[in-house]
Amino acid sequence: MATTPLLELQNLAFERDDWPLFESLSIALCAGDVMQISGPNGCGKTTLLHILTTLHSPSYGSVLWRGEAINGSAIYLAELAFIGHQPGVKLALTARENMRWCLGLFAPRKNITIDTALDSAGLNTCKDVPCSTLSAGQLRRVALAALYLRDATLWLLDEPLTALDSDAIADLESLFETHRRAGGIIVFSSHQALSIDGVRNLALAEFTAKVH
Amino acid sequence: MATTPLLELQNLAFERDDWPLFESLSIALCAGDVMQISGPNGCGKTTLLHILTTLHSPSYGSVLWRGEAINGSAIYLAELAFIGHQPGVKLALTARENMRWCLGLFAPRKNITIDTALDSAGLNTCKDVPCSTLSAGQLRRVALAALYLRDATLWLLDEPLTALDSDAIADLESLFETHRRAGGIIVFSSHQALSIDGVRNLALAEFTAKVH
Amino acid sequence: MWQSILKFIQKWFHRFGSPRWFYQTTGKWLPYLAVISVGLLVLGSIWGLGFAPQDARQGNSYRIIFIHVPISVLAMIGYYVMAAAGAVALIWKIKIANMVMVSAAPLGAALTFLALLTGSIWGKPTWGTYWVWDARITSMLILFFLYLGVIALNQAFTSRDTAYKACAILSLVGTVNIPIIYKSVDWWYTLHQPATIKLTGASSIHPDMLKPLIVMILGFYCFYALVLMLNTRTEILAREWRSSWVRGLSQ
Amino acid sequence: MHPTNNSHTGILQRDLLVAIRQGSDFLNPLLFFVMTTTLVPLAVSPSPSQLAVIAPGMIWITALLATLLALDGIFKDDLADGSLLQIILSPKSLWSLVLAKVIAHWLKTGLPITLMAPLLGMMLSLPGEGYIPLVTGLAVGTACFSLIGAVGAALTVALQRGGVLLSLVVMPLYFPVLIFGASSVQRAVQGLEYLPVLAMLGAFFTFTLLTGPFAAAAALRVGING
Amino acid sequence: MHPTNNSHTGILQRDLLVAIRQGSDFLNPLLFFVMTTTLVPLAVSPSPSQLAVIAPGMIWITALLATLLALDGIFKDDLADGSLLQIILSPKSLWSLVLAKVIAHWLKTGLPITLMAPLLGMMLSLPGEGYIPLVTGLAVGTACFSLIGAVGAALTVALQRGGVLLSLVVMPLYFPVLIFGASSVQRAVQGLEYLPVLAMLGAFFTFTLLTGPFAAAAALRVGING
Ligand code: HEM
Ligand SMILES: Nc1ncnc2c1ncn2[C@@H]1O[C@H](COP(=O)(O)OP(=O)(O)OP(=O)(O)O)[C@@H](O)[C@H]1O
Ligand SMILES: Nc1ncnc2c1ncn2[C@@H]1O[C@H](COP(=O)(O)OP(=O)(O)OP(=O)(O)O)[C@@H](O)[C@H]1O
Ligand SMILES: [Mg+2]
Ligand SMILES: [Mg+2]
Repeated sequence: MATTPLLELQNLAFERDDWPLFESLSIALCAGDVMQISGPNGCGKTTLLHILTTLHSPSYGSVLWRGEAINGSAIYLAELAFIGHQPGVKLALTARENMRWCLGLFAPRKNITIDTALDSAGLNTCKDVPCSTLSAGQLRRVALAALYLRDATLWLLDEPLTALDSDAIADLESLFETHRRAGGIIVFSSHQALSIDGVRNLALAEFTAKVH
Repeated sequence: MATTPLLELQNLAFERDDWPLFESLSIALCAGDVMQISGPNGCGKTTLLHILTTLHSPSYGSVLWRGEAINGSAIYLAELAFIGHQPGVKLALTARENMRWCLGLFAPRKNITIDTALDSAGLNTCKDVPCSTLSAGQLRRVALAALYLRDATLWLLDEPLTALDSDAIADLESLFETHRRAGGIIVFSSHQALSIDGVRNLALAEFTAKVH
Repeated sequence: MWQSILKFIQKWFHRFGSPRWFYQTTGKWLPYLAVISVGLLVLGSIWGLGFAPQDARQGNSYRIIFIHVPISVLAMIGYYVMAAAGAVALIWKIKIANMVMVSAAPLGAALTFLALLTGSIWGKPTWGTYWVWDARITSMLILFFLYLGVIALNQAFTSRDTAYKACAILSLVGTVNIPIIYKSVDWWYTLHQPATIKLTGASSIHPDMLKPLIVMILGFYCFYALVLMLNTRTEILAREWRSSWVRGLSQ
Repeated sequence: MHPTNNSHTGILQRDLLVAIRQGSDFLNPLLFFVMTTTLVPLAVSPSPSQLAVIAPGMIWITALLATLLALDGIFKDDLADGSLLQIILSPKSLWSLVLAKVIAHWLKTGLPITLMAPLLGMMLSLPGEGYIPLVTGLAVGTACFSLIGAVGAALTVALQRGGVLLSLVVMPLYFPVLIFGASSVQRAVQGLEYLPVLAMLGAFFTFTLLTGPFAAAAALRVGING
Repeated sequence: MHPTNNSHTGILQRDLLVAIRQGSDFLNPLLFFVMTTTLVPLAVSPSPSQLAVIAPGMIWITALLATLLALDGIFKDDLADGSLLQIILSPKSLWSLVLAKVIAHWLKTGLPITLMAPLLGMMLSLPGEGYIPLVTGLAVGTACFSLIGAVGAALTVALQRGGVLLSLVVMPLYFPVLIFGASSVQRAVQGLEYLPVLAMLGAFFTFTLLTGPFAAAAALRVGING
């Protein structure tokens, strides 16, 4: 495995309206790393993920990707896949149509079709019904199907296990394994532990700013 | 523990637009029972809970409460507390103001104030900030605080563990214990197992209609 | 040489950009500014109301000019003050500029409202009605809406930082559009111009009326600066209350 | 202070509190009302004599649209955050909770519009005789708008893009109110008897008040199922 | 078919597909347009000569409001389901994706309104000379409304009750379009030269087209933070 870090967080701090949330956060992730952000409710996991997507900017410190500071440039975004709390799925469209739209925005993996991606996500029976008729877990699966489809190195996932049943969690774990073997990086937040080996843990509460 | 069932599901079936979801579901719950509805995504857990709240009506069969069919009458509603996927919290208001509103709609427990309910839910530091500034887990805690506050016998909870950290889950478990000891009934859906004893399990997939 | 000048400007900007520096410096200016503006306003009022000659056509009712005209002028300039502050805030990311911008909005809206009010009051004796759809009046009304948009937007956000950026963008978009709006309203009015109403230009004004008017205009300028500073100081305290220097103030 | 007594004031209070927090809730329908009225001279003609003729109708149309626009959120906001389910599952009678929400809506839209109307009348050169029927008519008429609108808002609450669909559902029901309201002002301006017209408006209001909340409560139970 | 080439048509396609699925998306602004115009004879006066005078202005005001009403959802729907974040995080240039959404909005509102306008002109007794400037003016003018409106919609996207706030923010910017548009029709009806006025509208459109998508993209990045 490569030893030069791909993603580096350098002395990162975030304050919202001058109210500090976390500080002095430094981490380096190499190809093949899987990191779980854990910590009590409200410690800033979602905020940290948003910073990594460039949706928020850090108050101090910087985030480097391949040695360069990230700044919403297309180069970084092209390597990034983010799935947040909201699934990002149009309820009026079918799962297949949603995936087609996803391909309009992002580069696809080689050798994969929308059909196989949806099958892998366990949606074989409901590819062509409007997503408004899907259950909470099925909707999350549609969102996660994008991970099978897209060609991205860095995955940022905010509580990806929400609403998933045990089969879907097992599928996701094996997907994580495949991605790390291919040299990808996964950063995800969750309150549940995954049953894959070598997951690095970032206990965010340790970096909570002292003033708080 | 009482042996006469309080809540009875008799040969319940539900079909949506003539498409059957589950059928022949018969269960009886007595005071002190805790039942977890489990099953794969899309098997109908949310739908079943909505039927128990009277938001949907079953296609066949009936639900009895204290021996009488439920039908949205105030008597049944007064004993019911439902927390669904959406927390039911006004983002523009503070946690305290939301609880005050809750008291306007439902009867409160004796010997409890809004303050202690919020403290018990682990919100002591953020009672008076607008809920729009709370994190996903904190928002769920505000919703769950209603359980400390309200005087209801039957709790219907749809994936109550979503977004909760381990402390909050432990709190919830001890709240469940207290409620069952006081003779309450809890029906909840979840993909995670709780660490309390004697939880009855309803594997909903077993009742999936054969046509499906 | 150019670089050192640029550096100097930058350094000055950033020093000026510190809310603390702004608060402490303006604190020293406030008393002087207050004395000057009150002095000018009192002088101008006495001069204008008591000693300036009567207007040949309008009698004494014209004397509202001494309030109406300065306020109208400031109301328009106020928008550019706000937009310029917004631009500075967006480009150089200077905190204090944001605070000036959001403090200028309600002040400008209040002035615009007063311009509309004094104009209406003046309109009754002059035109026999409180309101006509004249080009200048209509533009003023639209300006009022532009101000209200910024104020409402500022209030709607919970995050102060986001509110600042949003207001800055809106006031810049507004600035680009103001000339277009004014031109189109002018053009619209010339199309429909009803013959009954005539707004004469300021050129017809008698020099004895002009002098107190200039004093009043200067007085209002100082007054504007004074109120803007006070507003900004309040905004600073509201925003920075956690910082140690603000806490130190109350002790 | 047993909660049974205060559930309606509870909802009313909460809705008004939310409105105050969001600040813009009171101001916005009002500003929409004022701004749309401003469009009229610009798009039609600035001549006072021409404006005076169309003033009653235009003010009424604008008041209607301002109320309509604010109507979309009356239940939808509560559905989105889940609190509508709690309201429906409350043991209190649903129609009275709905009525509380309608009253809150009127206090946020109808009342400020009514109070602002004389100013707009002035700006559109409405003759002096028109002001009394304008204000009384609007007070009653906007209340009708809120009551009728609640039924439409309840029916469309779970629909994705309910806003414009809502207009479609309630607009036909708004026609009588608009006709009575506008013509009472026109008659007053022309020096004709206008009280009978206002009386009809009042009768319509009474009818709406007596049936509206029940209809809206029933519609709500249907509407939440999408 | 490399995806770099089709991302804009991708968004356009999706938005139109959603609109077709929801059915009401195309129909609603149009129906609002028709219905509000119908209010005019009811509230103002049914006399054809009087209607003819106010017809150009009223049609333009109604078109403005119909576009405005449909504007609220242009980004908000995407924010609610999370797909707006995906759009912002796409490596494609944001302004071009925003432009695609604006075009979809215009196809859903401005275009049907433009095509419907002659019918409403007829209903309001608009003289024959007015139709050509009415249709060309509306085609360009509604496009301006969509472009300017996108900036306001982007700024208010994360706000609770953005709808009416949005009107407040964009309405002042709509005034020039309304003035040019309505008066070109009026001039045509009066037998005056109207092409220069339409040319001014065209110039304004070009300016808006060149700046609008960039402003909207910047506003969107700010607006999503609530
Ligand atoms: C753009 C903002 C405005 C500016 C810069 C402005 C400035 C002036 C000036 C310089 C005069 C005196 C010149 C003269 O004697 O004609 C004047 C007169 C007047 N203004 Fe304004 N004004 C503005 C807005 C308004 C508004 C909004 C109203 C009414 C609501 C109004 C009503 C009047 C009246 C009634 C007069 C006297 C007209 C006359 O002498 O015939 N003005 N204004
Ligand atoms: N509004 C609807 N219209 C049509 N079908 C629906 C609708 N809502 C849900 N369904 C279908 O009903 C089935 C049951 O949905 P439900 O939400 O009850 O599942 P669930 O057990 O709660 O799943 P999950 O674990 O994912 O939350 C699903 O197959 C879903 O596709
Ligand atoms: N829009 C906002 N404005 C102000 N404060 C906010 C906002 N969003 C979040 N916060 C605060 O920032 C802190 C971190 O929130 P964040 O959502 O990152 O937490 P989290 O670690 O993801 O929590 P959870 O496990 O509950 O999802 C919380 O204390 C929250 O109250
Ligand atoms: Mg989170
Ligand atoms: Mg479910």
